[in-house]
Amino acid sequence: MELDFQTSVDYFWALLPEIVLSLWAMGVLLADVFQKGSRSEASRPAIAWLALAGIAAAAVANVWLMTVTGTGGMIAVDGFRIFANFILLLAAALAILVSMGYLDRHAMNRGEFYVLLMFAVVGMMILASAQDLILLFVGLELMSVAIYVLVGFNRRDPRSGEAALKYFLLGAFASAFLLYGIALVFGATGTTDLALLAETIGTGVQDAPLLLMMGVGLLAVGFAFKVAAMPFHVWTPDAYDGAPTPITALMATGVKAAAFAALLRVFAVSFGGLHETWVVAFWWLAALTMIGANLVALTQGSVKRMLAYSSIAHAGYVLVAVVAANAVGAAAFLFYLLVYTLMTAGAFGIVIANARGDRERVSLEDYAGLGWQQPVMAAAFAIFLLSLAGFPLTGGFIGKLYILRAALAADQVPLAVILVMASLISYFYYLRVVIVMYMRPAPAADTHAGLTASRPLQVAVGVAAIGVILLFFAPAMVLDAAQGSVAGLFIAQEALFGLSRGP
Amino acid sequence: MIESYLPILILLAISVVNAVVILGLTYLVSPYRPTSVKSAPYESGMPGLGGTRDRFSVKFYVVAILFIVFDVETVFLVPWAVAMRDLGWEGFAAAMIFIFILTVGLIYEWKKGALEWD
Amino acid sequence: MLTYYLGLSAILFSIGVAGVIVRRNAIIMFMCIELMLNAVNLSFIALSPYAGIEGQVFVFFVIAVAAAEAAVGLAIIIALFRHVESVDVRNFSLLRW
Amino acid sequence: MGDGIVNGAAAGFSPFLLGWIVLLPLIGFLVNGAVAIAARRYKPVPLAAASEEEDVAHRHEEHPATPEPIPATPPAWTKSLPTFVAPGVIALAFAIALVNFFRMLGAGDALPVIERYWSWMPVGDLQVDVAFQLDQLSMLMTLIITGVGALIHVFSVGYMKKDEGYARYFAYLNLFVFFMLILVLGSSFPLMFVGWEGVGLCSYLLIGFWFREKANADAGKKAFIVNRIGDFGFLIAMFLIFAHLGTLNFVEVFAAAPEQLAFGGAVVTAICLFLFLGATGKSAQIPLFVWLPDAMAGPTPVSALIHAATMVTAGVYLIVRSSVLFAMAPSASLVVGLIGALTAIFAATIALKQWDIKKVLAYSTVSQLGFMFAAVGIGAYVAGVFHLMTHAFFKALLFLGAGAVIHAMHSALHATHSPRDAQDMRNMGGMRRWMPWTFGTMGVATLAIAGIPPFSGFFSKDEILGYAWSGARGELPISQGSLFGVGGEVWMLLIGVLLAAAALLTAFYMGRMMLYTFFGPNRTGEAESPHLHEVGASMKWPLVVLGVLSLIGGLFQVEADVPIVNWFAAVAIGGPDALYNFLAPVTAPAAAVMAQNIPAATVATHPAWPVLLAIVIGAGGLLLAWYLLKPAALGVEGEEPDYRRAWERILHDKWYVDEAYDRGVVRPVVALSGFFARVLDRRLIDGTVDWMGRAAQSVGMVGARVQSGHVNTYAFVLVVGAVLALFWFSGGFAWLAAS
Repeated sequence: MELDFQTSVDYFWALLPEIVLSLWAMGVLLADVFQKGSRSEASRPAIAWLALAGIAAAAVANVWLMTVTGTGGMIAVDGFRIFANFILLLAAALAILVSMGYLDRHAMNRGEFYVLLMFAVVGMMILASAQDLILLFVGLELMSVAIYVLVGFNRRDPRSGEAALKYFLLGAFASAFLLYGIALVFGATGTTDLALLAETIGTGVQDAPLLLMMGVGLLAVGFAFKVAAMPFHVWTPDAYDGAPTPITALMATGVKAAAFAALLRVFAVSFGGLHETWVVAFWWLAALTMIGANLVALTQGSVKRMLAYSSIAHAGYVLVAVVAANAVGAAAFLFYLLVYTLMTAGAFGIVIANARGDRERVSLEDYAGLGWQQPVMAAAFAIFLLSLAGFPLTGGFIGKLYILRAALAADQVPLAVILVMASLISYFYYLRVVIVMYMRPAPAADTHAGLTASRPLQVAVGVAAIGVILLFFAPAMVLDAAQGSVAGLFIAQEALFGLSRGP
Repeated sequence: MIESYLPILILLAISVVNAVVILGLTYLVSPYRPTSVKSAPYESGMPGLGGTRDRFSVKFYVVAILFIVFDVETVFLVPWAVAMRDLGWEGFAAAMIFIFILTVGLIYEWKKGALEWD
Repeated sequence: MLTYYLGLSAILFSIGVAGVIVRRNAIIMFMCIELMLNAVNLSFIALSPYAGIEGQVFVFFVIAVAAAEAAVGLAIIIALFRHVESVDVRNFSLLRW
Repeated sequence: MGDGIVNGAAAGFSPFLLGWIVLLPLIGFLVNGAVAIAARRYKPVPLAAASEEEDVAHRHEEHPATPEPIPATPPAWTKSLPTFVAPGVIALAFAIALVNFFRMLGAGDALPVIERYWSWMPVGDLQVDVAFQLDQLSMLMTLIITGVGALIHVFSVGYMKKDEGYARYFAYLNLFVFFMLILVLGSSFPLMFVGWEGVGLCSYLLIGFWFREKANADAGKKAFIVNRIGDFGFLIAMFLIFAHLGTLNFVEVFAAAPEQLAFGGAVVTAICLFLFLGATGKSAQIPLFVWLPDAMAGPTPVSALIHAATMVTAGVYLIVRSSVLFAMAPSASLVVGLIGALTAIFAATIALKQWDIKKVLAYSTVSQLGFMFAAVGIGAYVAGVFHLMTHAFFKALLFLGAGAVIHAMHSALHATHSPRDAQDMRNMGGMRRWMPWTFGTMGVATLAIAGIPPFSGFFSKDEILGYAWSGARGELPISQGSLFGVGGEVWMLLIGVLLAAAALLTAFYMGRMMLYTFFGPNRTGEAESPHLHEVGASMKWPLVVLGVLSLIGGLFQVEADVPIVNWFAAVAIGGPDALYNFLAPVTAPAAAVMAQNIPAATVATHPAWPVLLAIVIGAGGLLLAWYLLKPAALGVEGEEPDYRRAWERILHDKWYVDEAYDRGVVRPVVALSGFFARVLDRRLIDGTVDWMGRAAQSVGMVGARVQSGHVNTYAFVLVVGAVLALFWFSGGFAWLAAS
């Protein structure tokens, strides 16, 4: 199907996955509220499965979207969007699966949880595919507002509320910066359409008006906040730490992936002409993030918080792919986001599983001896941690290799070196957990007995673990898809400026 | 262009002058003899109960929040109403979708009991 | 003329930023953020004669988004108030380091 | 899996079920892994308390001799299934490999056959497939891995019989073989790297098989980090190769390298040095050898398979595989040879003073690996592979024999709950009375490693020494190279001298080990010694088979033109120079490169005296041990020898000699090795690692302090960042720089 966005009906088709998911979420919301009379716990998993079915329906619509092409609308219809959507839907599905047992244990199993989660995913999908800055802003806020609530969803836990407040205040704060940036860019160029922006800006780096540069700078700040790049990461550890763990998983995977997708689209495509300016800023952000986050992660005693810093560090790695700003980089970017989603969601899944009642056991000591008493769980965790560290035999290694490859193709040698050094640092704290699990005895013979991960969580962790391993041994299919999806992204740029320096 | 705003400016000026004059006159001519009853907070003629720093019921907040959300819909609906004939059926459909979504929200909060005071 | 509007907008925005940094009351901080958003709205309005009428439409979006944020933000603050009996952000530091 | 695309212009050779050689161990892993998970249900939570009963006997291995009574025993199939599956799949893989071997023999000089399965890493112009390359070298390695591997699997059946993690152990062992086969069969550097990492992972899993203690945990950590340094070298080498040649497939790289890289140039030298850095990590050479002795904490068959026969030789394989590159970089080759020779002598001196029987063998392995590296470094690739093969036979045998001894010791000590160490040779002695088979086979292995003709080690070690002497006379192409401005002949002379000395020490410490273990009076204890016993059939027969191989293994490569050695030409298996001829297609390109670039390379001559010297050294070392060391006077562990009782005799004989040995040999060696241990190991490696960790942590602390928990602070940080960003974007920095 060919869409030219001359009529509003085209938007209906172009937005089909989002529409399906929104309608589904509304339906789930009403279904939940109308079955209130029979407030039995038994009916609750049904809502979760319903939400999962909604995600599946959106995925089907997304598959259908592969047959559609379209240009000129406020929403992109291209391979990049479809690939990003799959990553986001995967993140959502994993988050729902790991939520099921968690919500019961923490007595917060309410249908709104899943509804908000679905709305957040709609926001993410819009964010990742917006072809217009204002739509991008709306998508961002739709996602953020839903996530603010989800972070504070555990009302009995003051930490959850505190995390929500911090995330909300700082998130809104950063949104204002982003919005200001949009306003200035709009003022300087007279458009918010990303394709038009690229044309308007052209290659005029020298004579770019101050208004435009300030706008681009503010946009960079706003995005850096959302992807949690240092020093705009300050909200991340607290928000991730206090949030209910499934939501932490969703924030670390979906939210971050969506923000990154938008960032790449806006900067690499629209502001391609200003490449020389912004690439330096992102260079520093990437370097600072990789080094800083890994160093701070070394000092963390809580595994959950350590994973929060780890996710910041990974934002740095992905930023390297953004800095590379070529087709290889974009493909590496998508591939890495996929691997990252799997391994991070899996790791948080294990953090959820290692809990007794509503007490999460997140300190390093709580993992002592896990390797002997819960070998399957510990083995999965080890796989995720090693993959996060970039150990060969895991997808994380291939992902890092591709990013390195992209960085070298773009002559970013120092950044590549920093990436390697930072990964070496990261081995220390990832390995520490593995070592504690396998080489420190548990305080008692039954310390970890009876940690029963719910069946859906087992499925999620299993899928993630197998995915992480498979992405090492057979990454070709995914990588081909990623390379195919970004093929169109840079065509305009290459035609305009011959920007892509990669092969 | 800017001249067309002149009547508004005049209206603005008159209302400001009006307010200043009335307040100024009462200040100048009225006697000022406070008693404890007179300086008590005005509660619609009822005798005051308790201090002024009382905690409000959280229900006020709920209502206020709901108000904000539904109030804002007019921001979109008024421009649409003004330009309805130009926008045609497409605009009508868009507005209906918007109202439909709001209605879902309304049904939700209704069933949740957020609209009942008790 | 545009310079003055944009200047005012920038000043309002900066006041909002300063407020978020120095104020301790969560609600006032949030009001400062709203001030920032409205400063941006002013920019949009001021720029729209030059950059296009969409600027005024964007303001509607921003107002709607700000309302949604306000609703959620106040709800979060109320929820937290139940635990801490305070809206002073200095009291919220369970999570750190 | 075997139906991949065969593309290789093989002259009449087509591989037979090549994929299954690799797939079978994987199937074994999956089956045994499933059994291991199923078996877990039947047993109680593993005892974390194991570390509590920290008697000395359990220090090295949490030995399974008599398990604690457990409430629920797993059903019999959880043991019987792995018993057949695990050795079965490896034996089957060996059989397939044998079929391929004979087909290859029949096909003459077959070119490498590449069987492609699927596209693995397509990034732009970097195209890497999952594909296996079968040529003479990978064939030989596959035979060694599956053959020796099968024997060790069979041995493990007896050794691990009573262990509660029986199925898990075999799952890991199968997985190890799987990755080892990928390492040698992979047709490209990245695929080899997969195997490289995989065997490392399995080695941790197997070392960690009984890990419950802090000390062992530290050792594991050290091994991990040291190996990361090695991997780093490997990765850099790969990047360099790709950057300069545009491909990573072996066939293409080695075809393109002589044309596109300058002979002896900086690029090829750097590639080789980084590859060698990778090899030092995996093959425990200076300076990355420190992890191997610590790795002896694992079960003994694991040491035999991984830390003696297969994994640690991966570095040698890597260099032989890349022989074209090394032939192009004579300086790098000399570095390899020199490091190898230094490692050989250095590890041999440390082995002299070890009391732990496994530690002796561990250092011996490091030393023998040094021999192999010295060989490939001086361009004697076939000699290196030859020694790799014979070493796989006799060292696997030695480890398995040691395992048998430890097994017997352990059950004896356990019977009386003696707290003494089952691996300390001071607690052994006279074991040949109880364990004649073990003694006999280990004796064969000792004669082999000492280099006594006609045992296998004689042929391989003599060939290496012979090459070193030839090189010293300038007869090898690498002799034309130079390092630090010093000519190759001088370095080769040094290498030859070091290797000869190392050979002498090798014979000596092996003799010492045999003497203290099998000769003299028994020191196990009155109550304990009746419990000593010979091992069962499943453990005995692998020893015997390996013993036969250690005896005849040298006959696969009898040099026809070397005096004394060629006396054995009549009984040589496959005719004289069989291995050389077999591997010729693999080493020919390297030889061609050297012949093309170093015109003065003359044909090596073979005088008789180095061979005689080698025999004298080997025999002399053993005899020296026999005469100098008197196991009868040896005290048990932790006890000073009782000198007073037989004062005169000891004064004359043992005391004096011991003292001389101590003063003249041990003290300097201990001082030296202590120096190495302290400075290199503790101070440099541990110290650097610790220091880096602490420094990084304190920097991290500062970073973490920013995370004060206050929203205002966070907002402030955000604003500072935003101001900086705006300053940059508005050209503020450029303006500052300009003004």
